[in-house]
Amino acid sequence: MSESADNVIPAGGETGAIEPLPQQDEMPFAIVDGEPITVMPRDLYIPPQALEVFLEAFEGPLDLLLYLIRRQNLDVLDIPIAAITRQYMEYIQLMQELDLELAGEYLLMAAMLAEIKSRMLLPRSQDGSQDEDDPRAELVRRLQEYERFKLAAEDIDRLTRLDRDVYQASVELADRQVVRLLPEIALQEMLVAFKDVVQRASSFAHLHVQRETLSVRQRMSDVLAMLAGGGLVEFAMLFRLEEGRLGVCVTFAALLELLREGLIDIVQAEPYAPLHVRRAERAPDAPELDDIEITTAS
Amino acid sequence: MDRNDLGKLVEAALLAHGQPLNMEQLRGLFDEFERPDPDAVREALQALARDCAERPLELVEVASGWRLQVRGEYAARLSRLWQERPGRYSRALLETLALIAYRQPITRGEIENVRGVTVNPNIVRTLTERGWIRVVGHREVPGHPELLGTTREFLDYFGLRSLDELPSLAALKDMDDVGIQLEFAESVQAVAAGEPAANDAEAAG
Amino acid sequence: MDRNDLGKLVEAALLAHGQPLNMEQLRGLFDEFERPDPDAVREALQALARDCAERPLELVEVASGWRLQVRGEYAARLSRLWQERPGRYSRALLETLALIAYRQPITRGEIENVRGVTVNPNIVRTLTERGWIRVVGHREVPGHPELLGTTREFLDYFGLRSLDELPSLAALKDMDDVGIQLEFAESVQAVAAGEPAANDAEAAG
Repeated sequence: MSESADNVIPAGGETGAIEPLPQQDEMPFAIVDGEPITVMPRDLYIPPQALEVFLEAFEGPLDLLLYLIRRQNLDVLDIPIAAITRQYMEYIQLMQELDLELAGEYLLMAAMLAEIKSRMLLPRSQDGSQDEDDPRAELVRRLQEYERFKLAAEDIDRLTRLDRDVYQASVELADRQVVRLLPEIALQEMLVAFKDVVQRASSFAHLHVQRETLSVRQRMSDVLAMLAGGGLVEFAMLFRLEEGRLGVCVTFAALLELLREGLIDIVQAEPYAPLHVRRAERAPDAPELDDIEITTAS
Repeated sequence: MDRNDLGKLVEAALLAHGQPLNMEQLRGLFDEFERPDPDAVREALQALARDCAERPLELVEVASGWRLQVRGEYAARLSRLWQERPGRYSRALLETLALIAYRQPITRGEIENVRGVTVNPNIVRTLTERGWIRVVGHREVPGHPELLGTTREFLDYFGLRSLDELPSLAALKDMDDVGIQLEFAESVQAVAAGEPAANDAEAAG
Repeated sequence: MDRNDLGKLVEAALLAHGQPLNMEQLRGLFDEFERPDPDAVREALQALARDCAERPLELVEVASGWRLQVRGEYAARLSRLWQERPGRYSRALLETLALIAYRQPITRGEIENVRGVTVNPNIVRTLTERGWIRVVGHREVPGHPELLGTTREFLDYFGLRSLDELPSLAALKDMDDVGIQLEFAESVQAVAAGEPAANDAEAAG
């Protein structure tokens, strides 16, 4: 492996690669032990055993190209396409020799580079608009675009990260309980449900309920609840004067309805004694106590 | 590392870990050459416990070490943070509730006659636990079936002052499309609603 | 509830919850009749942030609300509490994440176009499992490819309130700006060439 590396790698580091830009020689490529290195090393300055890892570290052809360009301090906007293409091809060849799984994208890029190179050889127009049809334009755009996100990825990696740079502060809560929320109902849901069930019972006409009846029905429940104890309750106690005439009427209608349904008894010990009301205690076979709902409904 | 710094590190460790830390773990935060002795750590823990007095926290020692916890007096209020998402009530429950509201007092048998299916006992239990219906009496027929009616909480929940504010069946019958129903229901709620409904929902929870 | 009590409750809630809490959640700790207005809550948060100065904590606002966190200066030491080192993410994953974050909604194909390589399905799966990205829709082109976007958890995790707080993307330069004349290009290079060694090391690493 080191052999093949030695064979191929020097090309990657050939100073020839930057011959078109001799001024680059003034710039150090690297500082090693404080000494500026101004000549490209003759090899990849990576231990051969690390070579495979190194090559695999590229995130694709754009990444590799960018590396080749940046390594030589070249501007992405003005790539010496011939030199870069040659270096690129040498890496590709190296990868193939090392039997690295070479994604098709690398070969596609190789073809693209070759095409650009050939177009660069064609004579340019003289009208000053050559930058518009610079054959490198598309490649430059892609390289720049890729580099932006390569840098953005590094930025994201540097962001303050939970569980690495900072930790969520948390403590237990003594006597913690879980509160179970109850489902909510909107009024219209219930109304729609009612309408449906009544329609299904196909008894709309018969179930016709008037507004007043509802408060009577409510009051019927209230009265029954007041009688729940089983004892006698004074008739007058069931009325609340503060409700006014309407309230009294509603209560009275409720009492009549309860009486009719056989749910209460009204008793009087003797004439002119106060009336008392209690829950009905009927013979279980009382005929009028058939299912009221059905009677009303059908 | 001075005492104050040690105290802060101990607090930081307990808060970051969120679980009890024992002496070994606390001392393990340090390399051997700088490791505080157990007494120094205990002192830092005591100082931290004192600091907690003016904060909603307390330092407790449990089987697996020391742990910072929010004091129990906050439990009731903070438990709201772990509320489970409410489910939805079934159609059968809505219909049952509606029939009880409109036709109270009513027995299960009567509800079944209208709905054409038996009433699941869970529905009646759920509605009772919710505080929306109650048994208001028994019909004096064989079996003495319970008569069900709605409660004041029911009215409060729906923002009604009385059952009168429910639309009559006739009005419901005329409401053919949902749009009208919504409009109507909203106006009923708008008129009737102070904001007791929200309170009740909370109280019920 | 006086200001001091409110402050303690807010601290207790943030610590007990162990996750960010937003204004609605903080105010939801109270029944309606006693609920503090947002300004009062914000004031309590500010006071808490000041208190944190002398403790190992800091209060930060992230996408889902406010969070109390142990300050970064303790991270190196506290990392000893966990056996596992915090995950290092590959460049491929971070680049994919960056593209989704800055270019969302974006399809895999679009990510591939920029990166020049196919997107490894494992990366998308890892990011999804982490809760950092999700499918936000489908592009109306043949195949209906999934459109990916980042989540609030992503912002929370990286301590951001919104995508606006991401570091800005490097500007694209136009070939025109540099000029085609070699001399000009040279001088730009001389100025722009910053730290070649560092670049090389990074790329190699």
